[in-house]
Amino acid sequence: MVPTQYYLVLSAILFGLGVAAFVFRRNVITIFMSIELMLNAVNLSFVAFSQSMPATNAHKLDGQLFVLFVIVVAAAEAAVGLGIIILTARNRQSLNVERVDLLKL
Amino acid sequence: MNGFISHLTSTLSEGTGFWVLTFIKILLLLFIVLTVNAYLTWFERKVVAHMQSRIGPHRVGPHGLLQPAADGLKFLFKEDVMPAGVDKFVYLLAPFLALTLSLASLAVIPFGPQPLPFPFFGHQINLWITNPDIGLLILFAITALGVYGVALAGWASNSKYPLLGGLRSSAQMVSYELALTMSVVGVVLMANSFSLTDIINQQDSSKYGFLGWNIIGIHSFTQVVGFLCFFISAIAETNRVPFDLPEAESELVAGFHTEYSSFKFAMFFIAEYTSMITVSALCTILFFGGWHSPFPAAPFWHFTHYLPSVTLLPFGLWVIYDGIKYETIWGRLVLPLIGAVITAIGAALLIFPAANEFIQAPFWLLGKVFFFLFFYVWARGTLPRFRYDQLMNIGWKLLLPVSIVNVIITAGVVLLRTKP
Amino acid sequence: MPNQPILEHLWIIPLLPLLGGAINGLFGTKWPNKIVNTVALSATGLSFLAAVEAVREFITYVAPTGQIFRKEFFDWIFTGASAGNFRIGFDLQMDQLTVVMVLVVTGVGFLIHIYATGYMAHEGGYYRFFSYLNLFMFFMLILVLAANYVLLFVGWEGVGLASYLLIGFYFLKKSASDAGKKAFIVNRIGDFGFMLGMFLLFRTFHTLDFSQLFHQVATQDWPHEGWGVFGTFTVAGLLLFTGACGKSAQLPLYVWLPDAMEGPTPVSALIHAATMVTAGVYVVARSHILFQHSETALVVVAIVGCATAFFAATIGLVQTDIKKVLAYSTVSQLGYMFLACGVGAFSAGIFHLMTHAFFKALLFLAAGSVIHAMGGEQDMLRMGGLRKSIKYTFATMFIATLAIAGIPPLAGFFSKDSILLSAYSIPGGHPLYFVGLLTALLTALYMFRLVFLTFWGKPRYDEHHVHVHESPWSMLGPLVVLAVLSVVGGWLAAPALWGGKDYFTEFLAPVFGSGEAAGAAAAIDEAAAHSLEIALAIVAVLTAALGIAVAYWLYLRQPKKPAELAKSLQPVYRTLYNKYWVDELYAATVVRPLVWISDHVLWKIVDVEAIDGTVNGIAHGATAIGDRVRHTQSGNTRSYAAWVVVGALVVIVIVFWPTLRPMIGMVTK
Amino acid sequence: MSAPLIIFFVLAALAVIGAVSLILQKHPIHSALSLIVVMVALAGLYLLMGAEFVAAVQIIVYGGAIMVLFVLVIMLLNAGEEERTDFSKLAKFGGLPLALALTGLLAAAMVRHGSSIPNLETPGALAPTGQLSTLLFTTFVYPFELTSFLILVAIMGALVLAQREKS
Repeated sequence: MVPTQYYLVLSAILFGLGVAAFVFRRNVITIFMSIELMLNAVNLSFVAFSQSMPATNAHKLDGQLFVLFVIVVAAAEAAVGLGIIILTARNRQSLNVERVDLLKL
Repeated sequence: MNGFISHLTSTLSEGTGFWVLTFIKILLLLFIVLTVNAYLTWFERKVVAHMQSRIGPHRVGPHGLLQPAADGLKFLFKEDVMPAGVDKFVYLLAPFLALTLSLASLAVIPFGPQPLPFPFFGHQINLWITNPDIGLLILFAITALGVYGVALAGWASNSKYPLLGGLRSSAQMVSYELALTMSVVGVVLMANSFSLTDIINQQDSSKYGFLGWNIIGIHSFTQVVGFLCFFISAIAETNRVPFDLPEAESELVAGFHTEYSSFKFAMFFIAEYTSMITVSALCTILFFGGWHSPFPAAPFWHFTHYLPSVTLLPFGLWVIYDGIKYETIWGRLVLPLIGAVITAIGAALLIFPAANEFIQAPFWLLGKVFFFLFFYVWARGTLPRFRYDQLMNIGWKLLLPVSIVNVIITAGVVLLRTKP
Repeated sequence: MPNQPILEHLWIIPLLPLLGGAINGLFGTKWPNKIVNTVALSATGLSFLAAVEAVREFITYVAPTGQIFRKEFFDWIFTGASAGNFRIGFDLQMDQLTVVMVLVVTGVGFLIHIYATGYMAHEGGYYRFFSYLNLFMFFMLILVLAANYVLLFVGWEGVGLASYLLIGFYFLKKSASDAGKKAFIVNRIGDFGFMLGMFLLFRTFHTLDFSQLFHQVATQDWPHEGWGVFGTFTVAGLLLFTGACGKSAQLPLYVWLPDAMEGPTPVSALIHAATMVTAGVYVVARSHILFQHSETALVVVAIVGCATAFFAATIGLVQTDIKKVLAYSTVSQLGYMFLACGVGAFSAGIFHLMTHAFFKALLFLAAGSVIHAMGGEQDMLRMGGLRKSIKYTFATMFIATLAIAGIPPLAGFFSKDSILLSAYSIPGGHPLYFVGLLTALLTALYMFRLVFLTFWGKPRYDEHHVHVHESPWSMLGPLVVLAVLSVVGGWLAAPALWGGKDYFTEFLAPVFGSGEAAGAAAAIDEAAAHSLEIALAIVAVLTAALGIAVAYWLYLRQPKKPAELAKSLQPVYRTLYNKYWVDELYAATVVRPLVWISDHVLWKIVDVEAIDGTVNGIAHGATAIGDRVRHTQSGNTRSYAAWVVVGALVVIVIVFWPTLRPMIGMVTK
Repeated sequence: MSAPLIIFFVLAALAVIGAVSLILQKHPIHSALSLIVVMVALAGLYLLMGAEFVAAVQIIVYGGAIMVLFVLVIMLLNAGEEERTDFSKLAKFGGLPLALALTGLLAAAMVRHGSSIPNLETPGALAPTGQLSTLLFTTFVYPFELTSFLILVAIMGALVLAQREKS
């Protein structure tokens, strides 16, 4: 059986990579994706914790439920966020976040 | 219920024999499916032709039976053009993705309840590659990923028509996936499981015959609405007529695979037909009792067990007869041969009852699948294509709400039934 | 109890004026005077009727039981058990003392309201005036009905506020607004003492509720604090008395009252003669038990009262402003009341309070009527001979003058007489008695001086410009009523003279029972006491007569004389005329240093340097920091992201520190 | 080395590679594809942990819906390779060390702490979808309703954003 620890370390690494992507990439869509990556990393640790609990524990499944909620929220976020991105791209003719640094045009 | 993980570990802990067996199974299935695909095209062309009072392919081989082979060769030997300025990786990835996923979905479909009577190095040979508890979920997961093949293909080939086709089709698939999933929930509720075998067993027909199937649902509740939703959205999901907008020849030349030539094009082609088969199988399993025969298991109905041979024998004889008076010498040689084989099989089933009993389940399953395939072709032959807005309206405003309502009602009924 | 509808809802009595005041204050701006005074009068009138009914119920149902009526309406301050269940409730009580006060306040107040409708008819801010006046009524009633010191203090401060507002009613007039401030500030000094007193009491008895507190004092035997012993009671008493001095304008805090005459005359009548200024007396009487426990306190009260009485009377002699004279006479009469309290004759004090309320209110109103007739003229030297032109005013005012001068059988005679008697009859009270007597003489003198100057002699005003006219009945009515009261007001105590018993004292006995005992303890046996009483009465009357005679001689016979006297006794006259330079003294000793400190220290250093410096410094600091930090807000998402990462790092380090420290150790090794 | 461990390492490697390539790819589409790889790998890990339903949802929703949205948007905006601007000094010079430090710290903390977390030796006791749904509709019904409402709001928001302002 795989030790829970491994999953946690993996999720830590993935999260860090997500952060790195957030910092390094300039394309707003990619940045958005890196956010999703971080969410996924967190989900992983959620599930890892949940499965590390004994079956007798009443809260065993909570972790997985949280994951479901996270996914749902991520979906909503993607819908709205991408809408915003489309709008911004339309107005500023650029997807580079470094070029979009003014509150108004 | 011992879940996927234990399933997995157990399978992994199996010896090499198991691996070999599975490998062979996979190869076999691939071979069969690809052949069926090939002849499905032939079948389609024939049927459509006859619907339009044409003859259809009849040059290559008797009744054009070698047409598929000819097409295959053509695909293989044609020059493989890669348009300028395409994103190579994605351009190559797309067809692979499409084909792989559609083939992979076959892995979880069971073709019969009991294993072959003879073991293979001590491993019993089930009529499925794998049968996880969440077969249905896996199927949907794979279908969900199926979008990418089309979308990426459209985008990668760096051209207008494909892009539009890709956008269209991905939008269409995403939209209809919801309806597809929702319409199945009713069945899942009644079976109380995601396992395909469970679902089939739940619609047991031994007592009431086909009344036990979910489509009639005498055991719990009729899923006819669910079936309609499912089948329509399945057609849309597979980009077939009347929902074949991604490859609307008249508008987009050939849609997302305009820029694809030779074998890559063939991959898309195969993927499409394979998914047709998968969907038909799914329809059968979910709503039409899978491998259950439409007749009760009462002794009175035992004669129905001879239906396979009863269908095979006359067909074989007819093929022989037809072959004898075929115009080309080649045909006069080949066709009777095939007829003889078919007749032989039919006879063999009569002679060996065990084999006959064993063949029942696959027979019914494949029979139903064949019917649905025929339905596909039929639809293609008759229905015109929808307009894009109509398509979206049907998906979002008709199918989705209806299937949701169906879910609610079914849930209510199931609740009432389960209440002591 | 169904048969005590009002008593059960005692809060109605104060609430009505409050409502009136609120309504007028909030909506009165646009209303015509009719509506305004309808509201105000109905409020006070109803409150008066309610008071009467309440008193009836009290006397019929409660008084016979020897109890006092007390009801807790709601918790105002209640700290749970955690803070020792300290409770200050909105509790009202009614006992004999309250009865007197409530009747005086509502009754006189109502009359004065009526009067004011006439007097203020042509003034601006009509609605404002009545709203203030009703507000005053509310607070005054709270003051007299309160069942604990804190609630009493609420009323106490409230009437202070109302008086401030009303003194400064003509706020455009600088003198008026100054007078208002002066009154307020001087009162603060007294109130400070009052608060300290309350704190001391609470510290000692852990309650400020009258019944509980006095019950403790009465039941547990506290050491009786003799002369010069400064125990709890002495200190507390003296502190409370300080407050009383402030409110009731006793030495040395009387200075605000004369200036308070800047307010409209009804105000002077109601607040600065009849009711508010007597609050101090009320408080002393209310807490008489405390005072009885301390000789020192009593003596101080008596001496201060006595001194004030004489002092103010002397000043009153030479004032020419009619209202100023009355003001000083008020001060001196209040002195009388305190004298009474000081000698332990609380009921006599309260008695004088009541009668004084009648005739002094009358005097003021009449004076107001005179001023009204003279078209705003207040200087007596510019009046004279008004006797014929304004008969009613003259008649009523004359009655009041007789009353205050102490001519039998008018109210003032009895009250003053009983005071002097009790002053005489306590051991070592003779000096007090004689001073009091002298004061009585002076009182008669200056009051008749006032009357003679105003109503007799030739008119000293320009008849062509000033059209003397009698006031409307809305003003005369109250005068008449009050005149009647000032005549009969004292008869309750009359029988005492011919051996009967003093009904008023008897009525108040449940409250002051023990107090009177102290007073009467000194008295010799009945017969001697009675003869003494007669003798003293005669003396008093004679003194008054003497005073009148002197006034007659000086101001009617030889009108030149006063001027000559003034010239011959120049220093004395100037001293008196300038009120002993007390104001100047205060200005020099208190006001100017205070102003200097506020100006040079508090303003120039503390405020400008310290406070403004701090505030501006903070502002500048913020701007400076902002200038630096602003550059991080580049709008560049990536740098934001980087910053977020920095923050996350910090958080992680903090959270996982215990785990990470050993690793860091490993790394460094 | 037991079978699950092998699978774990394979999938973990897949995920990490995907994540890394998400960073390194020039073109958003490639990043998206790498992200999809990560998600599929994670789904596999969920299966490994016995969270079947979560795995399925992961692929269906994340892979099949969300990432499709991303791909669609990328196509729609015809996003090319990103230009290499470096306006943020901090991000340019501090980015790498910061990210490394974060990853390192987190990983280190996990390594230290993780050992204290119990490991279930028995592969059983995985999450029956039935239990999950029961929990979802009983204990977590309010959050559930809330999320549904959130989705509604999100849909409306997306609509408002997406429609071109009419002139």
